[in-house]
Amino acid sequence: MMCMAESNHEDCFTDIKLTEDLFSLRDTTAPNFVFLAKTSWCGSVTSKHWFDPARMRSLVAAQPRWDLRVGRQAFVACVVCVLLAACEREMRPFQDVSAASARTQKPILSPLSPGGERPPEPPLSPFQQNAWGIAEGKRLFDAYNCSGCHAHGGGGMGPPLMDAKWIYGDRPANIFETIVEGRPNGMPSFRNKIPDSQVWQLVAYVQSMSGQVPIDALPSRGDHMRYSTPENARRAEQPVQTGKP
Amino acid sequence: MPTEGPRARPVERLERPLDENAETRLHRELERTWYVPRGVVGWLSVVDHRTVGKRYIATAFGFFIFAGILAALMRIQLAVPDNHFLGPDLYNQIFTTHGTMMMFLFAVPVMEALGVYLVPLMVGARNIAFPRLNAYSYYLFLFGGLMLTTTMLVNSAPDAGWFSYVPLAGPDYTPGKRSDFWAQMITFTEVSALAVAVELVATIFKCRAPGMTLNRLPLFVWSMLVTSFMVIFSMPAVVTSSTFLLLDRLVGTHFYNPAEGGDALLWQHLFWFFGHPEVYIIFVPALGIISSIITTFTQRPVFGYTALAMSVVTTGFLGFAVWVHHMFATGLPQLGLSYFTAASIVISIPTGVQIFCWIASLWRGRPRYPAPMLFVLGFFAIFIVGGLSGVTLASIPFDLQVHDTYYVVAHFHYVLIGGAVFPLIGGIYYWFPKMTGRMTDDALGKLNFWVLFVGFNLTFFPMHILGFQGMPRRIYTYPSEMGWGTLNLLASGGAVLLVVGGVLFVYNVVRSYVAGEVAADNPWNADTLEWGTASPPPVYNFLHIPIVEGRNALWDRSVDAPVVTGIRSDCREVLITEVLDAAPSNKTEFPGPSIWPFLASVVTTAFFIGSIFTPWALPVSVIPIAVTLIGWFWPKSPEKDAPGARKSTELREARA
Amino acid sequence: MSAQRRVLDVSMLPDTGDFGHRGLVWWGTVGFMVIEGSMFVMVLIVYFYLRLKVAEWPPSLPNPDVGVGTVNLLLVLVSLIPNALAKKAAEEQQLSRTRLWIAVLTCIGVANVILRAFEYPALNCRWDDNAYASITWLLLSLHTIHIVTDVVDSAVLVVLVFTSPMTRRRFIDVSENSLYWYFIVAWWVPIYLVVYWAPRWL
Amino acid sequence: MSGGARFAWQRAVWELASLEVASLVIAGCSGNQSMFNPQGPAARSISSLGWTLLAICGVVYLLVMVAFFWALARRRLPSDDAPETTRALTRNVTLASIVTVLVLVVLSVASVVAGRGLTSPSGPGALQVEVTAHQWWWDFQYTDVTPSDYVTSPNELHIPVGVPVVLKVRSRDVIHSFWVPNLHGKRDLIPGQITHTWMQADRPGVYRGQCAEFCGHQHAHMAFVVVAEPMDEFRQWIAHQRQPASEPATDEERHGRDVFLQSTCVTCHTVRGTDAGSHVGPELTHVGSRLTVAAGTLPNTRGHLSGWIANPQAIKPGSRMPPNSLAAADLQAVLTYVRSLR
Repeated sequence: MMCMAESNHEDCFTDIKLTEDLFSLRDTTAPNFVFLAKTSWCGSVTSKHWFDPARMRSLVAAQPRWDLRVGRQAFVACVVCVLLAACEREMRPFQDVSAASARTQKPILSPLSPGGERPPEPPLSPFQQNAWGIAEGKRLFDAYNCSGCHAHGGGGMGPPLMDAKWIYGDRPANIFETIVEGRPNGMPSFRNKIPDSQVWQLVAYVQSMSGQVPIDALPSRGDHMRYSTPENARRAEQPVQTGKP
Repeated sequence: MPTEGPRARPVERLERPLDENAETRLHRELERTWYVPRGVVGWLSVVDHRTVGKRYIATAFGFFIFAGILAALMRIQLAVPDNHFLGPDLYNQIFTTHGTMMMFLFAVPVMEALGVYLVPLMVGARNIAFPRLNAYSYYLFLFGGLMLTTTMLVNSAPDAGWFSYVPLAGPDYTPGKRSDFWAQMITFTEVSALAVAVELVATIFKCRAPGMTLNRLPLFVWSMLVTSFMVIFSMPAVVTSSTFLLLDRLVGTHFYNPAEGGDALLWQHLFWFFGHPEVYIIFVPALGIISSIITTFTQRPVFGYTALAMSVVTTGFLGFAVWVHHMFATGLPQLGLSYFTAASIVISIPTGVQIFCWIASLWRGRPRYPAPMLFVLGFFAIFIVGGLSGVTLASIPFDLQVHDTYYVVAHFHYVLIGGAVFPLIGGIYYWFPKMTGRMTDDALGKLNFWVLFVGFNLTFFPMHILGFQGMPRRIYTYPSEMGWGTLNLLASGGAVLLVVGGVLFVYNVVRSYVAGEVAADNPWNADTLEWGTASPPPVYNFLHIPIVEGRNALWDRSVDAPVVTGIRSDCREVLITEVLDAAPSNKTEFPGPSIWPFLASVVTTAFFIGSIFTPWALPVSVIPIAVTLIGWFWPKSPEKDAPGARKSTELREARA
Repeated sequence: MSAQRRVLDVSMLPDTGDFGHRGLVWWGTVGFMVIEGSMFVMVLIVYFYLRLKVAEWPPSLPNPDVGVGTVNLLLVLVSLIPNALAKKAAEEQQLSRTRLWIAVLTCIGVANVILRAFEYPALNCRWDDNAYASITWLLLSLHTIHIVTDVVDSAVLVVLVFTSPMTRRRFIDVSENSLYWYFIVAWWVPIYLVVYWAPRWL
Repeated sequence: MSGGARFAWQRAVWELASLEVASLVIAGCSGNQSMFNPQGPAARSISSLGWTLLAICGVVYLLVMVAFFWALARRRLPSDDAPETTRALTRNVTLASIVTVLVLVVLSVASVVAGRGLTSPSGPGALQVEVTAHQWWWDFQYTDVTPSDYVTSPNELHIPVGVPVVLKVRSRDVIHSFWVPNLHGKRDLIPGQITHTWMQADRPGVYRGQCAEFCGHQHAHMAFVVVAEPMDEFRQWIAHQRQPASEPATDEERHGRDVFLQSTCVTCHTVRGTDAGSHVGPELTHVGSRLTVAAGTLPNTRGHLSGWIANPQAIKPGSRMPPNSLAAADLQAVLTYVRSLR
């Protein structure tokens, strides 16, 4: 909480990092038991690439001698069980929600040139690998009637969100800005209408619609009329930058 | 059989018993034949029912301790109002894992494990039927349990309750993989439980010693038989429902989605159609333990054998007719509900009959009170409370108030701990000499009983009143104004005693295992066959397959008890008898140790866990699974039963 | 101890198990048949339970095409003949006839599996369309799993009966395998009716 | 024999226990959410049924225990193994079983009789309230001929005294269970289903209700209050609730309203009479007049309210209400404004 207060006047990126840091600091705000459990088991799991869909697919595709495969499956299964079961995906970071939204100022984003050069290391949104955050984003996407224009990501009055095309950039920071600032041709600004924590959840969900998050964090079908293939059953799209709306 | 001509019949005759040397030679050869392999690979290849059974029991108690620790954490959290020791997220994971583990990884498996160890000995067989399947089911159980334990440790344990009601446990409201781990844990444990059930039924029906007709079956075996049938008929329901859940979450099917023609109540019907028999699957074996212990420590045949056996069977049937009494508050049609009230009340009649029969046995007998007996007597004091509160729960109006309150928590802990865990611990104290060849410390055992007894009632009796005061289940905290603090504190205090009792039990068992006094073959002068062999039993269980002459096999046997002869001792040949009269029918050879069941279980585990994350796990693991199974069932070099093979039998030994 | 004691000499009993309910294997087979049978019953009950939840059936989806399924049904029924013959031959321990019929049975089984692959498109729905589609796919797949399992089992037996020295034990295995195939055929009839005709009749 | 002695001792222990038990039972029958403190006809018939059941079961238990300890402690006779002893025992066991059956019949009859007292007396005239459960709060809607006259009162159900109120219950997300122990038993709210239950309060008062089916993170904090009041007061309350929100009177209230309308509050909440018209969260038109905030979790005081608005996650971790980081002055103004919404 304290450090967030100071962060109020930082710019967006440092704030994102700060939020990430909070993820690892979270345990200090969490009950002791969690602290023990998490630090002993997942304290080190901060690498953002501990799960790589491509590797999983290649593994599934590979057909070496059966015994090798059995052995490797068993091994991978155990690793998968321990790591994938893990931390980042299964957190319920309620306190980070407070943290991420403890900021009244508008994020100052790098001036965005569609399809242009990209900063060296793309920032990661707080909830990008967090199944709960993504699911919250999905809930808010309906609650705040984003579907009114984007029709569950299929596109209507607004552009589709589940395809490969990114008009204003596919990086979390871009999506964040799109939501907070709005865009020409109809995307309204939600500044001061949606708290930043929830914007980040929406960002994570928007990413998940075209498979830009770990497959095991993807949402599945909702308890409502089926409108399209559930997120976790879609093919992951390779982002394509297009300037034109 | 057309080509076999008239069936060969066993020959009864008089002959001189084997002399010392012949007995020794027979013993040596049987030990060579039924060897338990050594070394790492050997250790994983064991198929012998005593070893597997002991591992099964130990593993189940391991999960019991883990889930007990979780319970202690819950009691700390609830000890005072507005406690911040555990957050809601962690508390939900903990109570879910506690319930799941106790039901699926302790209660059911430990009872079946006891059956795996005892039933073959009690019916006079040399191993359990389908021994390799037995090893396989143990490893599946172990891996499934380890999976759930791991998820608890990495903060991704299921958090939707041990009953995993949809839609809360469904794809929309439990993001991540928590519910999927729960559902797959079900698959693991059910597959293994079903396999063991089939083995037990086959063993009880076809591997009994000659003379052990069905109406001479020990009551423990009766209850294991009923339990196995209940497992066979109830568990498919929960496998089905958890498969639906997994499919809903992984590939977006709509079984539980009302908006697309699915139904949320469907889950409750399927789950409770399993879930209520489940309670009896846990309770019925305990009835068998109680009958055995009472028979032994009153030194009289139990009173009303037929009544006891028949009421166990009746309970088994009625157990399937009452599931909806878990759903009285869902607004189902009134008429149907009243039927389930009737059924739920009727089911208490056979239990009542059993209790009266046992009281009659105690009345008639000459009771002795070592630790095992104390636990059984504690069962009476505790279980009857739970049974009666169960009767009150069957009344719809009353249930509408106490349903999902702490009254129910109190009720089923009285039923399950009083009805199953106390007899079970008693049973462990009772059979410990047979399993390990060492006595437990009886004084410590008695202390253990009193600590557990007091601690239990202190913990769970106040919960009845908390229920009346309106405290709902599964809340991670409660405001102090509700006035629930005192009783919760009392309950948490009792929990401390329960922990102490648990520690005493473990200490007693471990200490007796390493340093207990050596046990005689039949230290309690009990009546069932397992006490008729050495403690611990030799690898082949019985030197000569006995011929049973009465209901209380050891008490009723004549001076020179007749035995079976003519069973080959140079291969794992066993006698197969008829279902009803246990008349010798034929002989068959049991498979020996093999690593394949272990490999198969590893591959299956990889498949189950993989399918939590991707549907591709199925096509990928089909081939390895097929390979391991083929390797498992591939016949070994068949010279044993090829014509002209050397036939060395006890008969030849005798003639030698 | 006294000079003489009563013994029961079982040395002349058949010593490699026995056919049918006298043997032990039969009980294992039947045990798992009961388990899988009750699973089928569960799923069928769920099918009708879900039917009661909606007005039209199938809900806003075309009926499945009966063509392939019916062919498969006929083929399965035909397979009863080699199955019966294989069982009989095995129980009479007739090596050559056993070899012949178990081989024929396996071939038909393979054909069943191949046909099954064409039944899925004939369902005219995707498993995630709605509850009807889900339960239909599940019914079909559940039965497919059983067919595949037993075909693999038969194939292994074929290899055994042609290669390894034939013992009474092998004949028992063949007979149990035929028993299991009866079970699979018996279940395909109701499942076929439910999958293909219930949408038309209900 | 020593066994007997030891059991005399055990019996003493047990009697002590049962004494303590009795006192606890008595303690159990007061308390603000107790089923044995009935305030309406339904709850009363259940409570008297409850006493009957407990009494009968208690007696049965004592009888069985007496027989049990007698069987343990009695002197052993040589005649015990005689066949006529066995015959006598058989007779007694049969007798006991028959008695069991009779007792169970009595229990069933009692239960059925009590059950008849629970059938809903809903006439056409009966007041009907629509109950909608959300994770983790309750919405009570009073429908009317003209939709503009609908009244929604989150987490606070007002009912007139002495008349049955029909509740039309549904869930918006997962399964919840509607339960006011002082008035009636539970009714599950199952998504995809609409069912009816009813309640009636005999005397004015405030009764606490709570969700009884596990529904996720904040199942523990999903409570509500039932305010039973005389018919005319109830009518006044409805009439008042129909009014749009009161206009801000002071400058601070005006400032508070402006902050409210420009901040994130309006994304979820409705204040009738202003631009705030979203139905994601509870309606706030008359929030100032309610007894509790955060679904029966906290009394509705300025302090609690400010804590709740500033950081709800500290009070109900996982609840849907996001934290607000308003500047201190703005927060105070919003508080003043919200509390003025009476």
